[in-house]
This record gives sequence, C-alpha cells and structure tokens, in this order.
Amino acid sequence: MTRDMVLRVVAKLLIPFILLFALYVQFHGDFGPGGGFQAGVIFAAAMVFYAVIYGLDNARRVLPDWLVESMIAAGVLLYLGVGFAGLLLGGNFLDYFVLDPEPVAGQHRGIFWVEAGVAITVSGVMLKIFYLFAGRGTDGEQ
Amino acid sequence: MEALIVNALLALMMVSVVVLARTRNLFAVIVLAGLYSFLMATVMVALDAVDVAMTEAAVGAGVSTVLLLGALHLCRSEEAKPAHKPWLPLAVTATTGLVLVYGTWDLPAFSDAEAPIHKHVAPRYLEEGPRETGIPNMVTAVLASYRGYDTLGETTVVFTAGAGIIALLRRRRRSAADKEAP
Amino acid sequence: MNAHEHLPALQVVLPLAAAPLAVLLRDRVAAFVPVLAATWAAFAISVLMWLQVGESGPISYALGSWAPPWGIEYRVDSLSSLLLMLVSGVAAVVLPYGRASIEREIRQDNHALFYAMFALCLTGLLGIVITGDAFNLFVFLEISSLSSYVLIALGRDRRALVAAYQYLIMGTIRATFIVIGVGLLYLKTGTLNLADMGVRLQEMTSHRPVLAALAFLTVGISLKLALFPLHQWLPNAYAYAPSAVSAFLAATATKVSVYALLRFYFSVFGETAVFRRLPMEDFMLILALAGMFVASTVAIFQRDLKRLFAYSSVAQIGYIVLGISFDSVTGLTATIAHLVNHAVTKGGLFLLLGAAMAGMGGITLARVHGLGRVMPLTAFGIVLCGLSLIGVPGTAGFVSKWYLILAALEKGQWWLVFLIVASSLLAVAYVWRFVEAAYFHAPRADLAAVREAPAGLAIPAWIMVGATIWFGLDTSVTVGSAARAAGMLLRVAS
Amino acid sequence: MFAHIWSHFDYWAMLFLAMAGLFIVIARGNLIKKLVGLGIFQTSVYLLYLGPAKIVGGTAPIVDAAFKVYSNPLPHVLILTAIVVGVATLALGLALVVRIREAYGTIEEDEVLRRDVQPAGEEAQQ
Repeated sequence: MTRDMVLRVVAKLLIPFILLFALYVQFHGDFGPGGGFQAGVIFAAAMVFYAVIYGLDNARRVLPDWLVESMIAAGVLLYLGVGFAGLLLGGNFLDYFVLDPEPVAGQHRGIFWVEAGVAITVSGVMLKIFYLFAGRGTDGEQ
Repeated sequence: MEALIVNALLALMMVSVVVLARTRNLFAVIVLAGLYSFLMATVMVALDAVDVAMTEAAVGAGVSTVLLLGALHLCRSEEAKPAHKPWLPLAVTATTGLVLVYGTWDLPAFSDAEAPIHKHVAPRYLEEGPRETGIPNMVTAVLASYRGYDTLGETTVVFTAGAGIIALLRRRRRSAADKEAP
Repeated sequence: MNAHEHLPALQVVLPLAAAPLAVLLRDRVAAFVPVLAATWAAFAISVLMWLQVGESGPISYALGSWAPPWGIEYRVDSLSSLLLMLVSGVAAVVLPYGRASIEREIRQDNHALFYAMFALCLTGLLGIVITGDAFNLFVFLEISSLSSYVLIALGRDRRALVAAYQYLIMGTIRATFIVIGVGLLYLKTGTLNLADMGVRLQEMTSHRPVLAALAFLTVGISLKLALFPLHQWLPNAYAYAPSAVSAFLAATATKVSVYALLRFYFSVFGETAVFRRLPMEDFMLILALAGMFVASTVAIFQRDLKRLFAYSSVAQIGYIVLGISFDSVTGLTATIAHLVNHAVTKGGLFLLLGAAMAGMGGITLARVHGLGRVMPLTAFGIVLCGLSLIGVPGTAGFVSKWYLILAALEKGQWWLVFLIVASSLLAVAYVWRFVEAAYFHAPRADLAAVREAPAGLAIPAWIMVGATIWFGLDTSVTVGSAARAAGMLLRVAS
Repeated sequence: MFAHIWSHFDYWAMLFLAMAGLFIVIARGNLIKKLVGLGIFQTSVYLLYLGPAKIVGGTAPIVDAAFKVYSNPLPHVLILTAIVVGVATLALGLALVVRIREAYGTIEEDEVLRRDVQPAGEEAQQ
C-alpha cells in the first residue's frame, strides 16, 4: 500500500476508465479486436492496480476470495449453460441458432453470453492467482 | 515492404532470445522474455493478427511477466552456473531443428494466396461468416461460434489452472483464522 | 430434446460441468456428489454408445450444429467407443475409492478441488478419445495434462512436487510437438478435421512436411505414452501421486495416448504412409523390445512397490507397441485388447497398493514384509494382478499375450515368440519380489496388528481384480471389440 | 538458397526460436529459467501458424465493404487458444516452483534432486 496522495488520487481517477476500457474491449469484440479473454485480463489488471495502490487487504475487501473463487466456476458454468440451452431448445450442444426465433440473432445472443462466461472465468483466475502470489509474500515465511 | 518489416522484427526476436539464453540474472531474463513477447505481438500486428497481438501483448508481455516477477520475488534466486556440458540437449535440439528444416522446406512460401489453408475451410468463414453469424470480426465469429467448443475447452484450461493453483498455494484455513483474530 | 441423439456431447460435457460445481460447492461432501453422478453417468453413456455403435455403425455429432470441417465434430466408432467405456469405467470405480483414500492422503480443505481436478482429468481424456478434430484434441489433452499435474502434486511427499514439475515440462514439450505436427498437417491440407485430413493427405503421403508431421506427432505422443526411452517422467509421477491418482493415470492416461497414436497412424496418415514408406515397423519393434526388457529389468531392482509397478507399466507399453508394429489385424487386436486388459490389471494393482499403503504406512518392499499375514486379501489381490502381468492363463494378461504370439506366428517370426516368453520371465522375477516380501517374511513388530483394508478401499479394488479375471475367462467384450476396431483401422471388413 | 530463406523466413525464424527455447528448457537447471524457455518454445510455434495465414496486401479478417483481401482468420483463432493454454501452463508451473522452493529451499534442479537422495530417506524413518 502506498501513502502517496498523488498516486492514490490518480488511481481513483484511472481505475474507472480501465474498467470502462475492459467493457469496451468486451463488447466491441464483434466489430474490432477484443473479446472475453482480453477484457477479463484488463478487468483483473484494474483490480491488481487497485491492490498495489490501496493494499491487498483493501482489494480483498472489495472482491473477497469467496467471490473470486465463485467467479472462476461461474464463468465456465455460464458457458456450459449456453451449450445446454442449445440442447434444451432442440439443437445440438452449443447450437446458437435455436436461441432466438431469428437464427442470426440467436448467434449474437449465444456469442454474447459465451464471451461473458470467458471474461468472468479469466478475470477470476487472474485475480485469484494475484491474491495467492501476493498473499504468499506477506504472510508467508514468518 | 510488409515482408521486410516482418523479417526485421523476427530477426530482433532471434537476437533477444540469444541474449536471454546467455543471461543468468533472472530479473534480466524475465525482462528480456517480456521484450520478446512484445516483439512477438508487434510481429502479429504486421501479420494482420490483431486479436492475437492484443492477447499476446496483454498475456505474454503483461500477465506472464508479472507472474514471473512474482515467483522470482518469492524465490529470490540467481541462476547457477551449468554443472555439465550440454551435449545431450544440443543433440536433441539439433535433431528437432533438422526435422523442422526438412518439414518446412516444401511449405508454401510467405504470403502464397494459393496455399491450401487459403483454399479450404477458411473461405467459407470469410464469405459466409458475416451472413451466418451477423458478426464482421471473423476471428470472434470463428472463436465463439464455429469453433466455440474449442473456446469452451480453452476456458476450461484457464479454470483448471486457476483451481489447481488454489489447491497448490492456498494456506490452511486455520492460519487465515489466526490472522483475523488480532 | 432427444437425449439419445446427444450422447456424444453429454459424454464429455457432464464431467466437465461437475468440476465447476464442485468448486462452487466447496464442501468436501457436497462436492463429491455431482462428480460421482457425472462419472457414473459418463460410464452409462459410454456403454449406451458402445451398444449403439455395435448396432448401427459410427456416430458423428456436429458441435454447435456447424458441419465439419468448419465446425468441430465428435466421432464415435468401434475403437473410440471401447476406449470411452474403458476410461469412464475406470473412473467410475476409482472415484469412490478416491473418497476413502484421500481422507488419509490429502488435507481436507483440498478435497473439493481434488474432485474437481479428477472430473477435469476425466473430461480431458474422454475429449481426446471422442473428438474428430486435431486442434480440439490438443485442447483436451491440455485439460487432462494440467489437471493431472495438480493431482500428482497433491501427493503427500515433497517429491510429488518435483515429479509434477518434471511432468509439466515433459507434458508441455510433448503438447508443443503435437501442435507443430498438427500445424504442418494443417498447412498442407487446410483442414483440422481428422477424417477430412485423412482424405486430403492420400496423395501427399510422401511430401516432406507430412513426414515431418509424422515424426513430431510420433515423438510427442510417445512422450505421453512413456514409450521407452521417453518414459523417464512416468515412474516418479506414479510413485508420489496420491493412490487413487496413480491408479487412475496408470489405467487410463497412457492408454489414451496409444489411442491417439492409432488414430493418427491409421485414420489420418493411413497405414500405407506409415508402414510402407518408412521403416516404422522395425523402428517400433526395436523400441518395444527395448522397453519390454530394459524396463522389466529395472523394475526388478526397485525398492518401492509403486515404482516397481510403474516400470512394469513401461514394459507393458512395449507389448502394446509391439502389437502395432506387426501392422496386421491380429497384431492390432492384441494391442487394443491389451489396452483394456492392462488397464484393469494395473488399475486394480495400484488400488490395492494404495490399500496396502493405508494399512502399512508405506510400500517399500521392506515395509510390506508379512503383508500376506496381516492383510491377506489385499496381498492375494496383488498376486492375482501380478499373475496377469506375467500372463498366466486364466487372467486378462494371458489373452493379449496369446494374440501377440499369434500375430508373431502369422508373420513367421518364431524368435519373437521366444522373446515374449522370455520377457514374461522377467515379470515373474519382479512379481516374485513382492511375493517373497509379503509371504516369506514376518511383519515388523509395530505393524503386526494392522488390519485388512476398509471396504471403501477394498471393494473398488476387487472390482478391478474381478475384471482382470473375467476378461481372462470371457474374451467376448475385449477381444470381440478389439478385433472389430482393428478391422476398422485397417479397413478390413470383419 | 538465399531466395528460399527470404521467402520462407518466417519458418526459419520459427525453427530457430523453437530450437533456442527447447535448448533452454532441457539444458538449464534453474526451474524459473526452464519455464521461460518453455514459453519461448511454445510461442515460436505461433509463427508456424500465423506466418502462412498472412496475405500481403490483405487486412485483418474484419469483414468490411472497403476491403477485398483478408488474412486467414482460422490460424488466429487457434493461436489465441494456444496463448491462453500457454499462460495457464506457465502459471501452474510457477505455482509448483514456489512450492518446491518452500519445500527444498532452492530452485536449481540438480540441487533439488541431490537433497532427495539422502541415503537416510524413508527407510531410516522406519
């Protein structure tokens, strides 16, 4: 954690923009480069930045371990859920065409949720790894 | 011109790897590895693989470097001098290299539009993809739809690594409770 | 939705879904439930598909409803359905055993994650077997690899960490070799679908990139297969992993690699490319024989029983590869039958070793002195599995060796028959070392009061031992399916 | 010969990097350096896929009325997956290295192996 006032203020100003950028990368992936994986990394980077400036404990209060661990699992489950939705609606596994009466709209919907699943798992994993590595340094090796 | 840029960048990458192999200060090694990844990302932009370049910059130059530095911080170490002459590794590497020379010799030249990969499978993505999926970025369309199952596998790999690292590095519950007590 | 049509997807996706559920549930009892349900469901599905393939031929399933080669295809035929049944069947037996054994071997707050990793490992192995897409094979290979590194590292001994690290390095090198091989094939054909690749490669089997791809895939898969001399990672990995993990990996992981090798050799490159244009027959024969003799000899001198039988696995892989090298229906039948027979034998053996370890606190030869007296059932089971490794009539091991000998005779190679019998004598030697320790020594004073293994460990182990005997007496499932699969690979009507 | 090297330079670079990476993995004893080498070996293969995907004069495969020629999107997708697999492997490998360092006090492979071959071993504990 840093006590430098300038850094803390700058961080407070910057972090919302990083999160916004993550959202942009997530949703603009259809038209330009980007997608769930990249967005997940950027989102995790924002949280890591927060943890570096405000301390690991504060970051863990914002996004506690149980929540991060649940994100790791939830993303995969969301992806699988899209797959099962295809099954239930009469298509094959991961068939997006059946997700909407209009096949192309179904593709859109499927890709949207799948990318969301990727982003959730990736950001969760990156963040958890950071927590574990950083936590190892401070409370380990007493 | 495009080929020239790509080849120049590739040459730079080769130089950075040679320096990396000879460096024993691990901090320098990690910085060089980051540089290598960054060059790789630049090459990818030159090769029109913008999605891949973005990922390589974020992951190779970013996440990997941070992870390596984190691990180095926990291990505090300098590489020891190699104890024996690396004849066996040289032999293995040379053999692999020779097979690669043999194998890539007859491959289509750089930017050969008649190569099989441009004639089979991929054309449909480019010609029908926007209509079939409604998405102009074909990398996203192939990634999330045509080969969406691979991406499910990829997400699972990330999940596996994440859960595995939790299993390996998590401290016992008790110690966490101790920490909160005072 | 007609569940019947979607069995190929459910086969892999159900165990996959169990893993995040286990992580989400966190509690070690609650996490066990979905994983067990998914594992048993996977076994049931594989049996259903095996029956279906037997009746109406191969099943093709287009994931995401994108027709291959643009989308990813799942393909179940007589060979893959047998392997699916083997892998999920072993998992269905080993998982309940794991629940009992990890109580002693893994700290409690990691139990839920252990189940998740187990489910992922199963998912990966099933995915490799069922997929009809070269790159998808790599992705699922990595799922099974990453989860097995973790499973091995969960072992109690600190050497488990080193074994896992070395396995990770080996595994990644091998996966990269496979990606290079697949890449070369992709650049030549433009497709990733295995069947499509096979068709397009027909006219270019002598092109250099294709031959280089063959080399990379062979080395890459042989590393995973632990084919001699690329076997170094295996003994440590098996020796220091938790018992249930050793049993599961010993029974399935190398078998799935053999499957991948068969798939690439016969379905992608085609038998002519592999065996007519290159001296692959002789090459594989030499490696197989070297593995059979060197690894068996090394096994004799081990002090730790898990290591002893791990080396025995390397030797048994020699038999499996020997069958491929004959390039005949009988040879492949022997190979495929031995995949199953060796899987149940080694699976049972490692489960029993785990039970012995739970009782005696270790399984060095010195420690299991008098095992026959304190744990008579467990010791007897180990001896039965040992007999199968040797190839005594009435056990599964005999059946596959018999077909190997038939294949050798078909080719008129009498000297090979002699070598197969000779290598079996080496197996007698290493099994004898256990018999001597277990039956001709008194147990150590502090271990004299050890009791027979609890039912949670004994029942799964004896199911495997039972299968070892059953497949030795009734060969309709093993040899029957194997012959059908061999005929399919060589495109011979059976 | 020279023309061949120039027209196939991406392959030559790929195989050089692959060899260098493989050499570092096998020859070096430091567990972190090995992982760096492993990463180079893995990333070198990206060039094998991405190089041939490029068509000079083409653009990134984002379809738009303004362009006619695109580079091949399929290798891009495959390599995206490969990158993710690579970082997952690296993270897991580093976690193992951290644990090894805590259990052995060193991350030199020779030293780790030496510390396990104490004749005292498990037999002595009995």
